[in-house]
Amino acid sequence: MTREITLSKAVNEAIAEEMRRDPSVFLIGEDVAEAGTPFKVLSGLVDEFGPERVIDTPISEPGFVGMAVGAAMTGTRPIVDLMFGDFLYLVMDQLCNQAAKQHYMSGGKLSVPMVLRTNLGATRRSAAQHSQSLHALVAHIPGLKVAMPSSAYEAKGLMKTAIRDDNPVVIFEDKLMYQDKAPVPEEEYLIPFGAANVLREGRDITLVATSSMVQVAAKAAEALSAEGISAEVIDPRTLVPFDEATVVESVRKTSRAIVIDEGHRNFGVTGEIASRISEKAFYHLDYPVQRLGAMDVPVPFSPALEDLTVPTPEAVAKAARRAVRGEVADAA
Amino acid sequence: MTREITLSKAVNEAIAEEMRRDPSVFLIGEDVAEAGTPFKVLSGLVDEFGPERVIDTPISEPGFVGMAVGAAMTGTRPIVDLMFGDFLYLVMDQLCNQAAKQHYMSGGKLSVPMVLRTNLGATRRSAAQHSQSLHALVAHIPGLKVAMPSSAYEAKGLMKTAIRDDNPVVIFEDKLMYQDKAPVPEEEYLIPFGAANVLREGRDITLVATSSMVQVAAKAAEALSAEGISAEVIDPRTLVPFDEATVVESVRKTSRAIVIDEGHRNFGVTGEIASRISEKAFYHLDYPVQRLGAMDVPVPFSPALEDLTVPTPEAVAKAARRAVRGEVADAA
Amino acid sequence: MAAQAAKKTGGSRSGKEGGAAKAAKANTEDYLRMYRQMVKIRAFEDQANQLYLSAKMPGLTHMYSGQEAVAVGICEALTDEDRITSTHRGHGHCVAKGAEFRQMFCELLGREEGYCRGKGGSMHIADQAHGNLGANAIVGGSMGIATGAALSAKLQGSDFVTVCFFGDGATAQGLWYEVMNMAALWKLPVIYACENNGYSEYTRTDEIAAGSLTARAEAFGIEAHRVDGQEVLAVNELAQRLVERARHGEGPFFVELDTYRYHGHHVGDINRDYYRSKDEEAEWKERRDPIVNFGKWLEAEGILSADDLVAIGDEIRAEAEAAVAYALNASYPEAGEVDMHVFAGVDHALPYIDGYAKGAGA
Amino acid sequence: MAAQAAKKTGGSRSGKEGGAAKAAKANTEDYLRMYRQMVKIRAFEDQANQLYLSAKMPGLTHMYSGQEAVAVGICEALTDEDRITSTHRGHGHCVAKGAEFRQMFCELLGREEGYCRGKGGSMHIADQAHGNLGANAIVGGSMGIATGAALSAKLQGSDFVTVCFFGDGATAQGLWYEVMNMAALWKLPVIYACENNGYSEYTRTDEIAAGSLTARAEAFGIEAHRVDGQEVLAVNELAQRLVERARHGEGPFFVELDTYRYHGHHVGDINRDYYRSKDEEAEWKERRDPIVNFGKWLEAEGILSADDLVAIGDEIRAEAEAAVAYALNASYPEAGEVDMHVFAGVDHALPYIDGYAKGAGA
Ligand SMILES: Cc1ncc(C[n+]2csc(CCOP(=O)(O)OP(=O)(O)O)c2C)c(N)n1
Ligand SMILES: Cc1ncc(C[n+]2csc(CCOP(=O)(O)OP(=O)(O)O)c2C)c(N)n1
Ligand SMILES: [Mg+2]
Ligand SMILES: [Mg+2]
Repeated sequence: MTREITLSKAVNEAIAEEMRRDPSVFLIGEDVAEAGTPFKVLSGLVDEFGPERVIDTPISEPGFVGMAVGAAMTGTRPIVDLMFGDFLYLVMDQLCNQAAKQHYMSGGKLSVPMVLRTNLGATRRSAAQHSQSLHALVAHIPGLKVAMPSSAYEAKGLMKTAIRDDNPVVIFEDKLMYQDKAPVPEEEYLIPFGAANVLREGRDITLVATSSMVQVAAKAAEALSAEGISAEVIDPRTLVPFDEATVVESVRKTSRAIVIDEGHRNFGVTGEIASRISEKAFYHLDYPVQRLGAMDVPVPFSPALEDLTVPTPEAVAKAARRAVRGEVADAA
Repeated sequence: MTREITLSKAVNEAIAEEMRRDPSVFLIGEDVAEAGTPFKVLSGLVDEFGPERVIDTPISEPGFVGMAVGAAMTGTRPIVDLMFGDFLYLVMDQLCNQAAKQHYMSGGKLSVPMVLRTNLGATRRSAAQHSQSLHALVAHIPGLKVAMPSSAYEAKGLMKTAIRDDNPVVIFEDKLMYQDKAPVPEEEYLIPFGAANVLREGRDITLVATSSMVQVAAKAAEALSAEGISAEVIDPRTLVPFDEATVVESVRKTSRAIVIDEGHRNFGVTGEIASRISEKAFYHLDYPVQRLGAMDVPVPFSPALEDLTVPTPEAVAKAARRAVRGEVADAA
Repeated sequence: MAAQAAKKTGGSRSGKEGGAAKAAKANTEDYLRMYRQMVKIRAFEDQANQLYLSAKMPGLTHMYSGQEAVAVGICEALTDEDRITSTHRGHGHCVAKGAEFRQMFCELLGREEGYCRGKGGSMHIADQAHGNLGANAIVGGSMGIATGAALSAKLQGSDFVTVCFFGDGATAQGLWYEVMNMAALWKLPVIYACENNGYSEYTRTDEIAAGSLTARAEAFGIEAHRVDGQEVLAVNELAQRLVERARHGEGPFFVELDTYRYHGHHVGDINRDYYRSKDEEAEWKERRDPIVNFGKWLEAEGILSADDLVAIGDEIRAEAEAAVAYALNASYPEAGEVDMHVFAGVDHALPYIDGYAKGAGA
Repeated sequence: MAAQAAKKTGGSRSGKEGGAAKAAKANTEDYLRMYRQMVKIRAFEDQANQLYLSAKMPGLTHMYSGQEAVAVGICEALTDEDRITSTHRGHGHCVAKGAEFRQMFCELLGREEGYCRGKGGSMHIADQAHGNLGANAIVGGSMGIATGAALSAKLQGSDFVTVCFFGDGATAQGLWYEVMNMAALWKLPVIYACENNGYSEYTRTDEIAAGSLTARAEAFGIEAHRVDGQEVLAVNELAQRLVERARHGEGPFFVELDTYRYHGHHVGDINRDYYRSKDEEAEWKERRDPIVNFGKWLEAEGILSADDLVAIGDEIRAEAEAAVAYALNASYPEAGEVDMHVFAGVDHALPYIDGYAKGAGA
């Protein structure tokens, strides 16, 4: 049985199911209990699991992330709620120096089965410190796995996999998508890490898109199909591990690719994916791999400016058209 | 007049000259005064400028970086010493949420003329938390400039430019290179940001290398030249801004490129540079752009393992040979 | 009135100060300005909330209503040279430090004439000309900035003082302890002003804060005070003393100000019974409103009549409405501005970062 | 001897405790083990320093010599189920918590038989089996881990206690205040043990620390104690009491232990006159050495003879030498191990991150 539920509900279900299954799983973060987070994603969990397993913290991000690391090292499985992805900067030491490296530094003796769930996405008029998409930072650090759900279905399946993983996993949810509904089975399912999803098959160009950008790419593909351009849309679902084979395979077939991600473009996720494609599908490429990321400026507050900074279906379609037509592209 | 001085001395001179020139410049960090830092880079400065301008702090990285931001916003020009690049994680909020965005968020009214100097580089047997090269993280954040000196000459010229810049600049020095000498003019000079240095001209392949990897690339080029392969070596000197034109120009000429950087390879600096090359020199490339970065593992302590994790001249030469010979490269 | 509400805390030294209840500012003009400033803040927030409710406001914003005596009592003790750092709940600090309605509303609505050309918005509003170093969307995020400004004053031999405003919830950020230590070591002219409104977002702060806030400051050797934040004269009297002392090298100081926010955590936080009661809200609004109470006192002292009070309210409300009307018609920044002001000295960031445009010093 | 050196600090409550100077552990075996453990730490460090001086040690390392009574006094009050977190100066904690010389030296020399297969080295040595959650190269970096372990104990209904070791310098990290707050709120079974050796690297800590350390903990409502860290029985007596109380839900606690490091900040810090005097070093070594003094007391009490003391020293030194010889000949990990243990459940990380190998749960 499949019903339509919101991404928010999907996350809530995933966590509830895993907390029922495994008593060592607990939630910790700011306003996660009665308030259920500002986005209400966790509403109701405290009623079922009590304040011992749904723990409201002071506004001490480094502190409670550090504590989650220690808890994870000693028999429990914390899910940490980091209210905004922008606060990652505050917890980088605990996440990247402590959590990510424990297993390796101890030669495999200690492990840190924790999930850090946070979010990304601009255009909520929340300005520069509440609109960032910072997944590139953590994807760069060995020892962390990074998941990027693009719909309610992915949000649930990836969250459950994350909670069962014995490593630190960072999950980025798209704030703008919490109320978006998608079909989600009632039966239990997990989505393995490192398995990209081909949302739509196509012949002419491959659109590789992450998280918030998957719907953008899908819309662009829809528009393009009306013009006779057949775009394949791939959602890698996880950045670490990254399903290189599926992406490369696709581009070898289509000969063209655009990578779309909501993080800043410069030194971000698109560079990695594009360069993997350019290297591994080199002899098949008819056109330089194109990249669309958030504009390389702090996110502006003004709606008039903010909307200019994120990739849109139109921008993707335009880039795709140019690529398929083979318009000369590498003039500096 | 040019004499040979160490990179350490070059940094020291740059800072001393700028502190003499501009009384608003001051130094702040742990053990910067009498101790002159653990690497002794700042030795003697406190004698000339006194403890008011060479300020020893408690072990409070977020605190003193935050204070530098506030000091920079109100009329002074701090140079912050961050003892190890690995501690960047601790100061990311102050650097990326506060310093980087002030000018933009205030519509140009506030500015943050500060320099954060820190280091990178493995193989000192310092293990996972004292050996990271984390420049990719800050290069991703709009509002920060990022300089990567590759010798004493660059270290001095880039530092002086950084101190005079009205923006937050992060400079990464290579710990392993502090005692390396290079010719440095006695006369004052500055090195502009965004101007790559072509260390060595070549016809067959372009080696783009940053910081610690510039010498590695140069050594590889030397070895290759003995085999009749002519490699061009380019040091971008700054990641932000990045001198795309010089790099692309070179690759359009040589038709092949390898990007070498000591940060982790995955989602790091090499992806950005390689994808810029692949895009902008697309029609000129004879071979997929290759990337060499630090291995995607936490830096191991054991010498037997650590040395395997960083790019070597041999690895670069090997990749170059394959590229020049055109060995089929894109098998997954 | 309640100047004696200010007390210095800590060990045996604690006790009432300034018990003589003498008015903090000796002349009528000062009272009037404080009253007007508080009314201005309230009027600003009422309009801002209206803008939200009528869906004309981009995003969310955090109302300062109820806390006016804190911002005004403190900022009236400061000069334009003195600096403040502000918070996500920052409109009050901004007005109190001298900002104009028009540019503030323009900023809240993302217009080019805003203090930050619409780029900052409510959570980053700054007013450099009056020494407001800006609101901050990171809880506690400005504690370093404020302390650094104070260091800068010391290094330059300037005598400006910096006040760091933050909430009770922000005391959970480790940064505060790091900078207090340095401020204490180096005797920096900074005053940490903690507006204790009892809540950290949707949680009572006493459920997430152990021990005592004043003791935390005192542990670093910092003189700590606690004052009724609803009494503008008490706040102002204490602020004047501490600012003066900080200016003469006797800082840093910590002040905890007991206060209350009338609205939800932000304008959208309407159904909040689950974390605080309507009775509690009513109690504060009806008995401890800083504007009403100060108005009554002014009347009792014969400084203003009831009619005067009404007239001031009307006048300022009209001003606020006019500013809103202006801002709603003001223009947005041009698209071309989107990559400007990323770097000082660089016109457009996008070509610059690709190395195709040179910037100052680079 | 000086069990009375332990005192509880804070306000009027301060004063000598356990004034009756009754021995902390009632039987000889315990004394002997404590003595031997201290000698073991010293012997380990002497060998490690020797390895550095003879250029056989990869990198640098931080000597624990001088601080032995702290690690031993505390760890002797713990079981194998109890956890500790350690620091960059961590060999002492590791030995005291039960680790073996061989695996420790192998780790310091990067050999496969080391506790961490040579991947961690001196600054990350961990010994999971004895509850040592690991050294840490980030000053203060393990404060979160220790507090989280205590939370975990509480959530699981386990009764293990966690001791968080850190230096005086580490008290400048904001993290400490964040986790103390939570530990106090939730009454977690964690003991913060601050080894105050007077120095933060090359700087006297009193030049960079304002106020009082015990007051900082007390401000969060945490009971704080200060004890002479050179007196193993005093430390142990206090530790036993606090561990017991923490186990029964009366934690958290803070303990400041006055101690001294005999060597430089690390083995390479040889010329250190510019930050501390030879006289000061001599004073501590000659008059306050924890091993010598405890040895004298054992002799005075008739528990051991002078010859016994020498014999113990010789025996342990021989053990250490043998372990070093063993480690020097032990093998390095194979090259193929370099990308193992990055992820639990994944054999080799490199193919895994590229999506070419599946790992457990993924
Ligand atoms: C570092 C950080 N954590 C969490 C938040 C989300 N947040 C915004 S305001 C707030 C509560 C702040 O409480 P307090 O400091 O008392 O200020 P008040 O809102 O009461 O004025 C929280 C948790 C944030 N903006 N920054
Ligand atoms: C976050 C961080 N900052 C700085 C350092 C460099 N460092 C290593 S040990 C040390 C001094 C620590 O002093 P203390 O905590 O008193 O420990 P001790 O060395 O005296 O045992 C410093 C500054 C570090 N490793 N981590
Ligand atoms: Mg509050
Ligand atoms: Mg110390």
